[in-house]
Amino acid sequence: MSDLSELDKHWLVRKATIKKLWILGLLMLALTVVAELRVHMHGEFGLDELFAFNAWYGLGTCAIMVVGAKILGYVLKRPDTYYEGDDHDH
Amino acid sequence: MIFSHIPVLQVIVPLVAAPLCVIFPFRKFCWTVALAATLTSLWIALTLLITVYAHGPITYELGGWAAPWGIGYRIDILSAYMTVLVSLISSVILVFSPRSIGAEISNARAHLFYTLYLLNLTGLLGIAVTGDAFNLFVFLEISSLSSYALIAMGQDRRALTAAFQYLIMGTIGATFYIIAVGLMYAMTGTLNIADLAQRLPEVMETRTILVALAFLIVGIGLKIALFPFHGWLPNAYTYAPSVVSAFLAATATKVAVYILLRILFSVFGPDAVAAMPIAQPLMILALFAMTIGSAVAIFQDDAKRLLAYSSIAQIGYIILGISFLSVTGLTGGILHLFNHALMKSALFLSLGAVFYRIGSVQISDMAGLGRRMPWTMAAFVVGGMSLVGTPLTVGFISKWYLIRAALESGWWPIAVLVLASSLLAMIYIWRVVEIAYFRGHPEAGADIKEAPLSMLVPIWFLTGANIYFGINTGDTITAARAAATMLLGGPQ
Amino acid sequence: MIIDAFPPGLVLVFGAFLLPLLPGPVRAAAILLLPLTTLALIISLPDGNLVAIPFLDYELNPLRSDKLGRLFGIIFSIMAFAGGLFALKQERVAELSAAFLYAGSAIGVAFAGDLVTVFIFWEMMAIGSGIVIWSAATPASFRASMRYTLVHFAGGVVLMFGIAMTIVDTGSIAFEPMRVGSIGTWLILAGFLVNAGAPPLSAWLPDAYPEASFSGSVFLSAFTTKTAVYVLLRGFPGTEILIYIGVFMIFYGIIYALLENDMRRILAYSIINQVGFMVTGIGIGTELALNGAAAHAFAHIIYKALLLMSAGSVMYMTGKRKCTDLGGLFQSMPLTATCGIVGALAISAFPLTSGFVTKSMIAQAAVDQHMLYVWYALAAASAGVFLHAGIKFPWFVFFQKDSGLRPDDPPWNMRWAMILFAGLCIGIGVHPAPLYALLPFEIDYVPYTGPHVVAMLQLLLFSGLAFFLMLPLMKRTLTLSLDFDWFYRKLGTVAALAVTDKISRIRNRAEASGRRLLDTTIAAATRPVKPRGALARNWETGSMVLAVTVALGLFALLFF
Amino acid sequence: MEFWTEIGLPAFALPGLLNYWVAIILMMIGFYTVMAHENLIKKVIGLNIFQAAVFVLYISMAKVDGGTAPILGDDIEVYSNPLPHVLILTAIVVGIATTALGLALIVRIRDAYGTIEEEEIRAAEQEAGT
Repeated sequence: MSDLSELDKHWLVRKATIKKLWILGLLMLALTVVAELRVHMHGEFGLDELFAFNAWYGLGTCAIMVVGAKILGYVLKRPDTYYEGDDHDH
Repeated sequence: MIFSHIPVLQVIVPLVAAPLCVIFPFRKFCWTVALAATLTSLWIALTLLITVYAHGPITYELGGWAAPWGIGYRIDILSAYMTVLVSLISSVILVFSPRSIGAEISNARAHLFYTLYLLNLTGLLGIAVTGDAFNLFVFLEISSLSSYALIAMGQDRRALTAAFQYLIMGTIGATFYIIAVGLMYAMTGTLNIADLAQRLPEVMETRTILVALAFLIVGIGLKIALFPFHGWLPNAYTYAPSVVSAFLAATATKVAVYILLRILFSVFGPDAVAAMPIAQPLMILALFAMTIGSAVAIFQDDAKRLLAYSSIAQIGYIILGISFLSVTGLTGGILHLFNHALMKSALFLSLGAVFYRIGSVQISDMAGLGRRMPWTMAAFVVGGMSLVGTPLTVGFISKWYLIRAALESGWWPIAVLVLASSLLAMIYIWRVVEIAYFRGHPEAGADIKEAPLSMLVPIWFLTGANIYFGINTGDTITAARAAATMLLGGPQ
Repeated sequence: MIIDAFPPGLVLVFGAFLLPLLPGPVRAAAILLLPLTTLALIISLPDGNLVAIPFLDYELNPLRSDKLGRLFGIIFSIMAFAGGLFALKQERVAELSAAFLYAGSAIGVAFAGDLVTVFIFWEMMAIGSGIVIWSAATPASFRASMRYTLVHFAGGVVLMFGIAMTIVDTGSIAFEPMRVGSIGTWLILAGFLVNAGAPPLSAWLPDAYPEASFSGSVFLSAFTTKTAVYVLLRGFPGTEILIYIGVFMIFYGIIYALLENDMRRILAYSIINQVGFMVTGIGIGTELALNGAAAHAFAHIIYKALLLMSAGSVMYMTGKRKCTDLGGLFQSMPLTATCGIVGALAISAFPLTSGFVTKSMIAQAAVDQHMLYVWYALAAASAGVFLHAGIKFPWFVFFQKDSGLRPDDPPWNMRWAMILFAGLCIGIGVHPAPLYALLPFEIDYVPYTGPHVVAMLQLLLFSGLAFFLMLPLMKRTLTLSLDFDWFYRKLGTVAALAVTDKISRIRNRAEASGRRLLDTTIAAATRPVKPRGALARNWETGSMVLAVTVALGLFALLFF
Repeated sequence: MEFWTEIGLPAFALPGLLNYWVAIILMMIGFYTVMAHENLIKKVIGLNIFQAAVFVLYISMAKVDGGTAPILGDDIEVYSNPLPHVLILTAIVVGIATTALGLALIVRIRDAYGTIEEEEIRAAEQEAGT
């Protein structure tokens, strides 16, 4: 990959594009939060009335899920050849 | 008029045909005679069934002697059902037989095979139609003796020891039966089943009758091959010629069950049976038979032996149905009697075709047969599915009734056992299917051809019956329920 | 016997047996026309019980036509069509035959008016789907199909038993809403849940589906779990325990999908996750929730098939299936990548896709019922879906690193199948009214409100942020994750493998002694029935006679 | 009967039940022979004894106190029940058939195995099996 010069790469994966994509993405994130100032969010349960609830809730739960999966992975992961060879006679 | 003598003709036709085969020992001729005789029997049986349906039970006095002195034949719905079953299966098997016999029995003995086959048929039909307890013994021995000889015709030398063992056990069973008949005669002075039924209640409590009952159950249990009296069966079915295995598995044990039904319900009567500890021990033995038979079958390497053990399990189902002593249970038992005959004959005949082509029924030798003999193996699969109790096959219908009977009696653990042993059946059928379809090199056995049409047609006739009666359930259920109601003392 | 209409499912079932007999071009036409005929038949069905067949002591109603059944019938036949189109070039006719048998049986279940018919088609589905897996013709697919079939037959036995008990209890075989209470209904519920992929018997799904061929898994994703959703909708609406089961399934699916490396196993776990949403909706049980579950099943079939089609295309063109081997494919497979992304957006319920207009009904129902924790769970789960399927799948397959692979887009039939379904995903999302009209209950739900759109965008985009921030944590490894199938795949047969685990030694010791115990128990239990065992060997005549004598004595004693 | 009372045993109706005792004892002997002997011919003999016991049982039942043989005659008033006799004639025929078949099988077993001892046959089978 690194021996490919930037210009040989597909335009979408050039470093410059990626940088632009990040900026664009972050702008969109900001936009959704800002939109909340204009749209009245009526919560049902209290907690969800907090500002930008969905934003930090989404970010937070995702982080928890990724970390949780990672921890479970220590227990549950096996080489993907785990089942090979010993279940041939069922 | 000949029509009025139809009940006795049911027995006479095959009986007279049998010696013809000894006198004119020509293979083709014997086969023709035998086929004509069985087809006539089938026609008679169907006529009887229709007549019984329309006009109720038929009684016939042999030689015009009235019942208590002479031998009376009595055909009710159950007897008619049995005669149809036996003659139907035997006709189909005879159609199948010529090539199989040609391959498995030497030319010099072929005519004897047909003689014995007809005698066996005589005995089985006789048991079904007779109304006399002692006469029943005679027919039982006719069928048993001929089946010992039939089994001994197997190619393997173990067929001889199997036949001998069966001879010993069968004779003990039959002798037990006459001991019991003698004891009952001593107490009641009659051998006629209808008269016995009337006179027994008075003496029911005597020890003589109780002992007679014990002899009866054990004696008939031996003939049925009910666990733990089944020891003779696996070898007998394994080493007998293919055609014989199919015939015996489909009919002989079924007729023995018929005897049990007759004795328990027609002679002793449902009330007496319910009052005695008969049903419970039978049920326990049946449950053992179901589970152990199936479990042993799983580990067999010989496909015929596998089916033999499966028969022991299936007999367990039939007896289980009977042991509920309810209309539903009995209907299930009688249905399974019929249905099991259909599946086992189909299965054994397809193994017969396999043996005809590859000279072995070891499961390991059947690798790749799914490709080489697609029709034969497809029939085996359908028969196997029926055995497992897949919907749209007959097996489902009878299991349904058995489970319903168990639930109606409030014994749901028994229903669980019925299902669990169906799973065992799935495993042992699967073993054959797996090897026949999924094992073996695609090129292996390229020279093996599909079985000839003369074998495939009867096999598929039976297989088709497995499906037909699994979908169109009306007729068999009506007949079975009518028989069950009658046995339980309902209107005849 | 009354037959007022032809059962539409049987078109495909009979067609399945016809396909192998047809020559190539005619077969291709039949593959496309049979599902369309079925669809036309279904749309033309009037309401009511249209077929009555006497069976045993009852009357079978194999064709009960109403809105709910028709909804599932329609989507199943559309799916059969698209799947057929996608698999048009599949060389193994057995797979297509089996798939049609499978689809036809699923439609049969959707129109079954009685429990016996349900059971019959249920088992036919198990057979059909088992053959679909098996016809991938690899050793792994063969073993997987064996395990799959066994699990389903076991589930079938449970179902059958429950049905039998319920019929004996109620005296009726009609398939109507039930209340769990008797053993029979519990068993029916359990039998249904096995097919829904509910825990603990869920592992069959990720175990078996990814082993099917590139086209086989497309079919598999659609029918089994969705018929389970259908029967739960019909039989157990508002059963509270389903809420908990559903929520569990949602998170189970997410976590395992996050751990997974095989692209089709990711999607398989995500099926369980999505079915979890539906099961939760059924558990909530209000009209809105049930509508939501039904609509979500409809939408799910389309986008999940789309996702598996794009995965299948990748596999068909590259022969690879692990994320670690893939990446950068968007450059040479733009259409596949685009369609995959559309499917991924739909499954994540982005506004303007089908997922958005269906899944939100379930969440709204939870709000209406004031089920706080359920709602929180569903919200977190929506974020999680985007995480594990919405981004993870397209990212690792089409972007990520450059794997150096430059395959073309797949042949025309596969492309068009994907385009059709991608179009449906967006079409339903933009214009949900036709789908809403098909739903079982009257509906006045408006998905596109300002707050809803903003909330969903926030939730999804920020979980996207979480994904890219935590990317290092999600580096793919050549691993699989243990699941419940370990118990029937490994326990008792496990060899002393060198495992990466730090506690392997202790575990091995425990495993060994556990194994020894298990082995001796099994050996002791089966010894009597094995060939030389007491119950299976040839008995001597003498001992048989002895047994007879003893039995005679016992019976005589018993009678005295 | 006086003999038994003289030696101090209760006068159970020995003549009446004697036949039944004989039947039972024969039955036991027959059974034991089938069970205990490895020799196939002895097994058949045991079976024969067992069946003979049944014959005795039937004939005993037919006996009517003071009756003669069941022959029609002017001076015969009381005669035994003829039916069991007839039945037993049939049963004897069946028994003979069974014996004949059993012996025939034994002849062929000897041809095939070279022995008629069950244990040796079993051993021969096991050898062939392994």
